[in-house]
Amino acid sequence: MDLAPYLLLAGLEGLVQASVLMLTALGLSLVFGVMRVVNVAHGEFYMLGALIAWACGAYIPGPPVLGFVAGLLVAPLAVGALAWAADRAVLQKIGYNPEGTIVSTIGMLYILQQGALLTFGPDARAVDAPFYYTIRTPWFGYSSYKLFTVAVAILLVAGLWLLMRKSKVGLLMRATQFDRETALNFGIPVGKVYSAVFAIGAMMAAVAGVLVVPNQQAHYLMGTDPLLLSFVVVIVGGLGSIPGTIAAAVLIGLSDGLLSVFFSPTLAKIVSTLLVALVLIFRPEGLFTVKGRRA
Amino acid sequence: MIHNGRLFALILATIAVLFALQFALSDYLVLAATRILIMAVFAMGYNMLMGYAGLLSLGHAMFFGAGLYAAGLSSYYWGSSLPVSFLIGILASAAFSFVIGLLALRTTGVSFMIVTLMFAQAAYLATLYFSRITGGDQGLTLPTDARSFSLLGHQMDMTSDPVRFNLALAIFALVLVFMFFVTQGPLGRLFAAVRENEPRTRMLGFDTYRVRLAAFTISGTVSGLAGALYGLVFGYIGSAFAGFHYSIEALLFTLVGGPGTLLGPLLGTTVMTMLIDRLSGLTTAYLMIVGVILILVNRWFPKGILGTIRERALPWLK
Amino acid sequence: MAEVTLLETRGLCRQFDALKAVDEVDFRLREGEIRAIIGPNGAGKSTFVSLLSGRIPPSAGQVIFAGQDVSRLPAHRRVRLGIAYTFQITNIYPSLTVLENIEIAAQSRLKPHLFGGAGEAEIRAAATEAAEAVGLGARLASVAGALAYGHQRLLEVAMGLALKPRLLILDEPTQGLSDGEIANFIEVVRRVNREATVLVIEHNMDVVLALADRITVLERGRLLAEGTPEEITANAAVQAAYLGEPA
Amino acid sequence: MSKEFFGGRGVTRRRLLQGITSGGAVLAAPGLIRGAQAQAGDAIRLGAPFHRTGIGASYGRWYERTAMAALKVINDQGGINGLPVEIIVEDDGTDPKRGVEVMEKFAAEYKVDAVFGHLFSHVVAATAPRAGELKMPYFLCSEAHTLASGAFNRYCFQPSITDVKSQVSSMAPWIASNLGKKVTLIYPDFNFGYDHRDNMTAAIQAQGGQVVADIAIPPTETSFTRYMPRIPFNTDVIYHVMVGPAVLTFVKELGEHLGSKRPEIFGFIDSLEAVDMDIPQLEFLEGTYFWEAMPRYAQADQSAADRDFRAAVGVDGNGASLSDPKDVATYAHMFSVWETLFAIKQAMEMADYRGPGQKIAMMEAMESIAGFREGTEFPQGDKLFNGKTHQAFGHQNISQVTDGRLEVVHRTSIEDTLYPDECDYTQMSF
Repeated sequence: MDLAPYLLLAGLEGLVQASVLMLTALGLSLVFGVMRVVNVAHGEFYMLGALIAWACGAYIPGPPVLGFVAGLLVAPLAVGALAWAADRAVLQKIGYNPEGTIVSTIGMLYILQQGALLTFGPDARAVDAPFYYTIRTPWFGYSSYKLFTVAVAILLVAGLWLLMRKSKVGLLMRATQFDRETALNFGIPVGKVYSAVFAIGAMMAAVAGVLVVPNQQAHYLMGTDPLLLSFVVVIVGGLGSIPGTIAAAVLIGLSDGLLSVFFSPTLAKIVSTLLVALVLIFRPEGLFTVKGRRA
Repeated sequence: MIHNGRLFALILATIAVLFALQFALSDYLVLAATRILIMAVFAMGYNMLMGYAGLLSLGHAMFFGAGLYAAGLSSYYWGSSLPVSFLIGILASAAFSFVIGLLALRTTGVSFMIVTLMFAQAAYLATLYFSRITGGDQGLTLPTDARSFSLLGHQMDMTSDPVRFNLALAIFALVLVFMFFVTQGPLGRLFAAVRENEPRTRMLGFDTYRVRLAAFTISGTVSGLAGALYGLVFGYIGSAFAGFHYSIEALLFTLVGGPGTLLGPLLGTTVMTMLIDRLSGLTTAYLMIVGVILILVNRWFPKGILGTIRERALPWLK
Repeated sequence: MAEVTLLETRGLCRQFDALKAVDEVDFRLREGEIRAIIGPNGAGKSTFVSLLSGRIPPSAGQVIFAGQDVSRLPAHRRVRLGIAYTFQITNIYPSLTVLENIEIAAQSRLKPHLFGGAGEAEIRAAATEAAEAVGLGARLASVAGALAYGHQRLLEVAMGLALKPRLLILDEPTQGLSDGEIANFIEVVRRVNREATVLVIEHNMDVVLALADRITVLERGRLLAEGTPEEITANAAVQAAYLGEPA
Repeated sequence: MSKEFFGGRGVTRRRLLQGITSGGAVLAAPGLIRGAQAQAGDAIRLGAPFHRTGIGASYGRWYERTAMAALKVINDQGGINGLPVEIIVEDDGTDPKRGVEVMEKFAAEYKVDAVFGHLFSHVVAATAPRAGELKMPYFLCSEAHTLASGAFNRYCFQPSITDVKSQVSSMAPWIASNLGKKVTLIYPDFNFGYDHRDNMTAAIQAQGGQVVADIAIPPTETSFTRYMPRIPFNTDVIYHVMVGPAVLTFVKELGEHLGSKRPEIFGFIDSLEAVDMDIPQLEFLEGTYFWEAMPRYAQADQSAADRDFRAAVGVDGNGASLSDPKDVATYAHMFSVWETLFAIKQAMEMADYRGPGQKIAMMEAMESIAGFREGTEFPQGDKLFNGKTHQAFGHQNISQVTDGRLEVVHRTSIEDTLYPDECDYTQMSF
């Protein structure tokens, strides 16, 4: 195959990956930005979203579109509620101590993973795409659903942006992010804001899971990979910075696709994880953040 | 001069009891104890950094893996004798942890956790990437002639259960005594100083970066020693041992037993290993129980079992 | 007796964005004296001593200690040369005992490197001695965080003493102490002065007048005046500065 | 939190709670103190370390069901040498370290007579040396060539499933003469995949064919589209073998990428074990070929043994669970558990085995077996057993996807699977 279609394909794949990554990473970034919590269980919320989407598809009769739409509604609500409860029951109780939260979210990771195994079983679960149409180029075929996920991801990110900028909830979140003590003094219910942020972060991951599951199968171990990649994105983009996260998601998504054209994907992954470590060591404010602003 | 005599006596007593256990325990528990001792060495290495120097790493599997691979590969490809392979494992993990420490210690707190996590992930992926050498995911089974060695004229057969147990115990005891002298002496005092108040320690004239680097290197080396020991005692090396799960095990064992206590890692490793061992026959959800314990310990006993005892009753239990 | 200059700064500057916290300060400290630095709030006193101790790097200028240019040395290296610094806000190891706190300082002097140096017994003896010098000899086994505030300040000084510095910088040491504690404190500083030069930032003029051989006045980052206590109390510019912005 | 999580599945929660409460009892149970141990001679005990959790869990579940079905048959027939047979199952988490621990538990605590049922090759590679050291007969239901290559020890046997080397070399002649001579290999980037690559490359070259591209995919991968452009246009046959939870994604993306102008496709069913073929994403597989050790779909000429086997395990004619047609079995592998149990039975009967003291006699009996006859005990078919390499060799099937079912189009002879011995375990001491 010539290089041009090769690159076109890699570019398309990169775009799809970038859009899913954008959702999961924004959830992680939001939680870190507002709460200063590194949520290691984030990938498991993504996995739960995918499994719930499968359950909706499998148990709701009718065309696959119905199951898909149901999944798109049920998964974020259920996962959001679970995350809300987890925040109240676990994170709040340890006062959001940064190291303690990491250990506790690792605990959540194991609980959610094993819970999914017990509930949904070990098999990879395939989900029908809501529509099934392959776009044919002269060289290869490409799933139209994948392009649809890109569109949905962009819509959702725009929605999050509106929520953060225009709504009262967003204002409360930004105020809390800016200064927790002052927010408390102004009578902002910081505890509730935290729970809401944790839930919204988890919902972003769950939606990403729903979107991705017609492309990849739902499986109880599927959360690890997006977690690590989201880490990469959030750190390269600057911890807690939303525009930086979006930029980094596109960069990492595209470069991962393009890099693996020329190198072994394992090598590409080694390089990208090392990149994260080195960014944190030598440029902890991220690659896209203006220096001087508190990361 | 021995600084904390009571603790030293307790350590000697623990070693004596462990030695005696092999005559009291069932066959299986002796085997289990062998594994526990090796993993406890790993946790002790981890505890050096987390408990004593106050740096929480999420990537110690890379050092365990470094020792495991350096020892195992030298035995597999060069046919080096077991003691030589063991030494190679220790030296390799010392060099590796020194280099990683040089970089990672430029960060602290959450950044340090993520940096160590990322380095470990890269190391894990490297074991897969170089699978032509490492055997990758499937790993390598060490040849049968690498299962015995002669020590001072005695033939040590690694397939014999008592030999395995006593070898593991001897190395565990050496590491424990080494740890005692490191943590209860001037170096340990410096580790406590950077843990409790790093800026103040700098203003007392110490290059705290170097102090941390010392803690990091000792920690990584001891973890690597455990990895080398595991690989040689069990005759298998594989990338699973460099995976995230093993970093978490070291953290879990230390956290349960008591970070910053000499015997905490042994206690934590014993409790968790036996718990998982008993539960796995009953339920597939034993990892879920691990998760619950992580959350509960973190909530109610952030200082672990021995740490809580030290706080309430025995301040010398360090 | 010939005057020996222990510490000197030349054109020392430190800027934070637009603010010049320390502005072209030329300063000289004689070996053996007790020098007080006073000035209204925001005069740059703390920044100035932080530049001396190396906690923050200068924007321009030099710090010369015992004839050696230390401007580029990190703080911990300056400590080893003999500049000890005690913090404005109590800065100890709260979960360790009094003895352990001081032992860390003593170790810095007696066993400066990770390997070699003095043994444990010697370190312990030195720490005990420093504790007794400030009157904490009876509280060696107490956990530092549980001490009364005044005792914590003394512990700070003991840690400084255990370093056996040539220059001891005390940043507002009497803040929050009772009158009785202050009197004791003055005694301790006088005793320290037998072996070390002392540079003290102080708001309490009674303490300044009781202790200082000479006084340096800073205002808005610049050196306003310098002289004996008598000269300074008589100085019109100093009075204006203080009246303009009462301390 | 966990309460909410399990809200919909009362059964699971109850089982979990039972597990926890009985946990205390077991911790205090005998067997932990020296001297207390299971009484030998009252039953035959077999240790079964299955992959209940971890990446092998899909297989482990069916291995366990198959083992229990075979156990029932054996005990209904009166056990082995008049002794009842017990199977003790432990989860190894598909983890090498846990695999070793479980092996030690079987050997020293349960003091079983033999251990069987490991599948994933990294777990096998870690456990095999320990089995030899603990002097525990260890029966693999894996496929890896590691055993027959001589890397293990005399205690390890693989009496039912044919190893990868044989599977591959027996496929090559048929592929080269029926599908084409320019082959692109797609395989996982670790030893299991290398076994396929090396053996296939050699075998296809021996047929006058050529490997035009070989694409190794790392096991951590979850999306595969970007590998697809590496498939050269002049490829006649794509040969794929993938394992792990992401395999379905792989097959689906392969189909999407190639469209209707696709070359011939030959895959190992490992790529689709436990996956329902009759889903829209897999329509493109129609007309492609698969290796199967045992045909998942009941064939027109189904043997009585296959019918009995399905009924006993609870699998329908489509290879799915009788109670849930969406729950598809790992049919091409799980027969090995069944057959292994009967092989053990046969060896024990030959040695008149009554307890652990006769392990060596039992293993020597196993080494003396030349093969097994097709029947209820060996439903997959006749097989030869090589006592020197401890490896069995059986018929292999090539099936074509026809109307969403796999129909066998070729069944190799056993001779096609043979290769010169690479080791002789009988020269080793026990």
